[in-house]
Amino acid sequence: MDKKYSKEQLIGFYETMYRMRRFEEEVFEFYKKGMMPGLAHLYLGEEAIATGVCAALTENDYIGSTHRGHGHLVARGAELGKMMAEILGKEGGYSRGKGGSMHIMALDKGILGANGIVGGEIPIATGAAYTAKYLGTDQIAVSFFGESASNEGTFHESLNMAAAWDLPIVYVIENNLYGISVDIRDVTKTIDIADRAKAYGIPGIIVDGMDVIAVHQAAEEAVKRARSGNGPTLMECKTYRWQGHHVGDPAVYRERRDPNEKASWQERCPVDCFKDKMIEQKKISEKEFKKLEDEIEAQVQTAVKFAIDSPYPDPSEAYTDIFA
Amino acid sequence: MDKKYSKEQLIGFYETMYRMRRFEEEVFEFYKKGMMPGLAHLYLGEEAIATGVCAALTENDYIGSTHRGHGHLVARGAELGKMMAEILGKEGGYSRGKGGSMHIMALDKGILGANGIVGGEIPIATGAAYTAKYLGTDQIAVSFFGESASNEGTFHESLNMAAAWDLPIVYVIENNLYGISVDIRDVTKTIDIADRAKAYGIPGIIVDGMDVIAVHQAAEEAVKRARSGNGPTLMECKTYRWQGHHVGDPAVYRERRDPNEKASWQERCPVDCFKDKMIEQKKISEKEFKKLEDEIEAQVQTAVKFAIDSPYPDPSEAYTDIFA
Amino acid sequence: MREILYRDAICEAIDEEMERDDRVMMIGEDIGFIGGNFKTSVGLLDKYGDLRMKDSPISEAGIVGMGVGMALTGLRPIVELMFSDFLLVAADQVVNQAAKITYMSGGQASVPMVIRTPMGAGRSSAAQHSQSMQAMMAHFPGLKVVVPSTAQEAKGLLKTAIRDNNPVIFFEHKMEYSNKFMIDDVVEPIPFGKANIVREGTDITIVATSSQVMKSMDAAAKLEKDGISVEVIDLRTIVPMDRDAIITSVKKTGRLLVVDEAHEKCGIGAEIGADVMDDVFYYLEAPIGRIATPNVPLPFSPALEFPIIPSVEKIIVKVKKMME
Amino acid sequence: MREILYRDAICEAIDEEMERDDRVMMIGEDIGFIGGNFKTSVGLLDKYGDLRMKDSPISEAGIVGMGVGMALTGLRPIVELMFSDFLLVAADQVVNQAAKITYMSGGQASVPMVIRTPMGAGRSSAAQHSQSMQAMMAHFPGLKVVVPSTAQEAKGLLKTAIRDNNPVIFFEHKMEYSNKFMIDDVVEPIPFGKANIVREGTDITIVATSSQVMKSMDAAAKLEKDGISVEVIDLRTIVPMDRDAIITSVKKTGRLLVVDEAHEKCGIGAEIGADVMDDVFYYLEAPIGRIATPNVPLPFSPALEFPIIPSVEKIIVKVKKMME
Ligand SMILES: Cc1ncc(C[n+]2csc(CCOP(=O)(O)OP(=O)(O)O)c2C)c(N)n1
Ligand SMILES: Cc1ncc(C[n+]2csc(CCOP(=O)(O)OP(=O)(O)O)c2C)c(N)n1
Ligand SMILES: [Mg+2]
Ligand SMILES: [Mg+2]
Repeated sequence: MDKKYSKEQLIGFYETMYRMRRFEEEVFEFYKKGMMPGLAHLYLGEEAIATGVCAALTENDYIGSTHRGHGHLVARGAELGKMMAEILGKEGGYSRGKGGSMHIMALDKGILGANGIVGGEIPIATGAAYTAKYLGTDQIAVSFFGESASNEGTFHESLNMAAAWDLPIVYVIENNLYGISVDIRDVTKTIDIADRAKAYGIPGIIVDGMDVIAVHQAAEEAVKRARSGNGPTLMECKTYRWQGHHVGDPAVYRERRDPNEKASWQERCPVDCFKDKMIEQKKISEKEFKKLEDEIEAQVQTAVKFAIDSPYPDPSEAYTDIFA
Repeated sequence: MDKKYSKEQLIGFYETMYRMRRFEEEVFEFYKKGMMPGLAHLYLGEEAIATGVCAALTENDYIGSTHRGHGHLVARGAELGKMMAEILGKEGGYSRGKGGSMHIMALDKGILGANGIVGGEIPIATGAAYTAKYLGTDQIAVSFFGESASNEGTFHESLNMAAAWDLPIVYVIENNLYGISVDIRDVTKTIDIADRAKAYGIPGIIVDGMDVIAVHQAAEEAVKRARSGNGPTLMECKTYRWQGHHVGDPAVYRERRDPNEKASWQERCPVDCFKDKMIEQKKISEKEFKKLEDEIEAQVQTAVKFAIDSPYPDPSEAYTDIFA
Repeated sequence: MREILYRDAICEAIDEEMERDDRVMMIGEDIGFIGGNFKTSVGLLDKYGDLRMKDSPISEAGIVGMGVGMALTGLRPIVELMFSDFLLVAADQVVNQAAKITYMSGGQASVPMVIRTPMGAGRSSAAQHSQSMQAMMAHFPGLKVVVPSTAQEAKGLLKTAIRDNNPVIFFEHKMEYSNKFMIDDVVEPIPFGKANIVREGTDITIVATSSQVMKSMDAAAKLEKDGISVEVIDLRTIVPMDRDAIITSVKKTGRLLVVDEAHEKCGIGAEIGADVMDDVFYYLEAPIGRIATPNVPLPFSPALEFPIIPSVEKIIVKVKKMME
Repeated sequence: MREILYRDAICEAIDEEMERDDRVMMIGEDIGFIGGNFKTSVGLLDKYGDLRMKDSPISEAGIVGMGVGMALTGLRPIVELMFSDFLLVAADQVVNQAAKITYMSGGQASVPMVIRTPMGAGRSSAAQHSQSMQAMMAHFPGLKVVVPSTAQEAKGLLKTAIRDNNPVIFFEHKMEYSNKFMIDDVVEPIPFGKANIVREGTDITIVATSSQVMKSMDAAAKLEKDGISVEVIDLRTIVPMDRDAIITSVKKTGRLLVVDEAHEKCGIGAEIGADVMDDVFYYLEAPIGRIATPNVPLPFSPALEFPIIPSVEKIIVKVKKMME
């Protein structure tokens, strides 16, 4: 399967996943230490998805993101320091502290914004795809969202239009089984959300969201379809989040159906399993991994320091940027 | 096919369809004479649908209706005089002139309201189905709406919940091809809206909406499914409206694809074809039809007179009924 | 009297009303298994079962619309919207449907539904999770709008809301949920439209809503030391509004300050000022004042958020200025 | 100068701006083939083609959201909502997304989108098709709110709206569409935030919006015969608001009446009164007055509708009362 991947690419996958992982572990630390205002929704466990999908994109493509958006940003190469500072509400943040974790925008990376409204970003990303078609560029858009967001009306309206007009977009569902506490199986009859593609006459595919290679391959195909004018794809990635819905959620609801649910998913950790496999297959050595990890650690620590050192914005900042 | 129908039932079908037809022709006259405030959306051409579906219901069932709601009301036995008076904005109307054509409610007939917001009534009817399940009655709900309403987010959200919870409801799509002027084929990729049922894991069926018997048979099955606790059905009836979107619409947009479109549908008139067939099959005689038509004519004329004679509401009425 | 958390007072009100009346039920996101995002319905799923405590998919328009349908057909639903900002996702169902059906039906129908939802800023929840929507809700006729202050008030007013035959928007301040209050052992329903004079005074009248009542009381206590005698009115309900209480008080004090957390523009302060203007104009010794959230979206960073929202300090400064 | 229908003035503004700037496009229901439900874009589909004049499905949240996405990525979309009541269907995208993105992004992004939509009562369109939403739109920071009076104003202000880099809600009064006005041969963009003193007077200031400007001018002409000299200010834009013009005028006349068609409660009259209060208080010879739509849903029957909406007669009566 993965033989066509160069070592560089494989290293790239790991680098991105590990960077997300470490970045968010530090976010969690900030929360635990009471240094983070508000909350954050961690992407831990889902790293393979943003990594695999974004590796299939060019830098001009657009991304619609969600409340669980740190991973998407990291995958697009957003600056860790500016992300971290934003999460802490500091002047050095992407939005100078106005947005916070749920609203980090990095327009220079094609990120149209994380979004606090579930389903809110789906039509926005669809609009970006319309722009690409309108201007005749070969850009595409990717809209990431959770399985539960697919129960919002905006999901339906967006996919219908994208399908009708063959817009260059890929809808990526990160199906981690839960909304906050609500099990998707209790509020939706179709087990595979990818089935919903049939309602719009577009391809719907199911992907192992714990396997970055599987995600990347599926994404490449969907991206190609979009870029060549053949319209949208609904790509469902099966995954799991390590933590609760947000940093403060003990996630008691997950043992309802299966007490081993979390453990069995964690055995399939996208970061560790990839690493083990690469070592086993002698594609990347332990030493190489170590070096990479150390580099990333340094990046993350630099970001943490940047964020801590960054001052809070001046109160007068509250009154700027209301209008462009 | 129709051998199981008693003469009484067959006469009933015609009676209802013809009543709708004549009622609305009079509404149109009111408009042309400048006697009707605002507008009305005529059901002419679509009579077989409400007739066939409502014949499969009991009087305790609930109906969610739309801007094109007169047919649904007539099919449920709403009083023609009170309907007509409402359409003219008179004191004798169902809502004493406060609602008008687009908002006729007849709660005593299970009509939860016509609705001016496309898609607005779908979750409301779904809520009525929830009530039936909650109270353990054997009532069901029917939600009527157009093919274009199926592009509203509320359609999606409602069908998802009804499916997940096996609610006793039948969703009846009156697919007359157009929103106002927009051809559904230009804004939706799936030709059959019934395909959308697949997204919710419920049955989706396609019915000839010009044939009251076909509609009734399909509805009976869907109603049975709902009533026996097996959940919703999406039932798409293919139909056509004789007039423009509303009484003032010349409907120029219909000749775009096929100049004979309207004529070819009119050949399949649900009222006339049914009558011809019954006569041909010697199920109902011309004389019997004549008698029925005369009776209905009298009812309609009584309603017209009632509406004309009814006074306008007193201006103070504007300030009542804001709260229950 | 006993001590209680605000959130538990809410839960008690729901529980007692569900016990009293079988038709009372609740639907919302994460209200069941985990007992609500803000823990306002803990234990109720176990007690009342899944049909009466319905964990919903993320479909705000859908669940509010279902609530309308349930209310029209005999149930008394409580719909929880996890944040009041999401009223905007469901705005059509709230404003075009729930609020207008009684009127449009000429009084045939009533919609006994409560939408409970947390309001307010102060948690670094940023622009999409911190809004106070009471002014928008009050602007549209047909909705009752409740803004309780203490736990006692919240419990008593929620009981009234549940027993009311109209759509009621019930705002719980999210900064109060974890606060302790003293509460009567038995709390009776508190009538709507009857303001509560929580402190008598002679120099200035403060009309406050929700948490601002407590802030105004703090301010009043401090202002007393400066020799300023403040009368504080807890408005309780914005619709219906107790004009008489306000007018009587202002005639006595000659000054009126309104403190409410919604945005200032077209807000509650503007409305109350305009509403009582004709009656108090010739008694006024200073222009009517208002403290509200200024016309900027809510920022994330606490360094920006706290300075802009109403505070004890701001009330004191404003009162002193009005006394000059 | 030449004569023009209001609707054609709108169409000209769109046409001229689309000609000037390739990035300007339009999306909405029935805007293309039939040139708009109110015929405000006739001929533009033929001229600009399907991608630039996009007939959409009935998906208000979807098309506004797409507009946001287009605006973020380089286009300048004009989204038409067929009736301003449908702003409620799309309220999340309008208020939580479009209005807040510039702020949440700390100024990285701008949303140059115009939502054009017909407002107002007078056509027997009943409760869901007659609302005036300018107060709600003005309540939420981040939206510019435009309420043009004549055809000339509509054309000039619409051009400005299209060139503005922010989300602009542009309200066209549906009762004006078929009215004839005189218009300059070439209409330049009219700056936002600059009110227009359309009649000078000394006894009382009327601040009016939209159609109410014409009604106020009629009233002023009649009041002149009774010796009352009325100054009429066409507010043009509610956000931004020209406070200075109002304050200067009221200081001169000593009386202020605001005439706007939105519901009274938390409406435009309340806001303007509160906004200028501190500046004009000691100049006022009478309480500030307001004429608005009372707090009842819009009724269907003309016998109920006309008596409740603002009228020349009501303005005259109110002015006389304020002069007592
Ligand atoms: C419109 C709206 N409804 C509800 C919420 C509260 N909320 C935030 S995230 C979330 C769960 C989202 O689930 P899913 O889409 O599966 O994404 P996940 O969190 O699992 O990644 C909910 C209910 C919200 N932010 N916006
Ligand atoms: C939310 C909303 N959007 C748009 C409209 C305007 N409108 C009224 S009916 C209609 C077309 C509806 O088409 P369909 O659902 O197919 O029903 P049909 O009229 O064909 O019976 C439109 C666009 C509306 N009333 N409500
Ligand atoms: Mg999820
Ligand atoms: Mg149709």
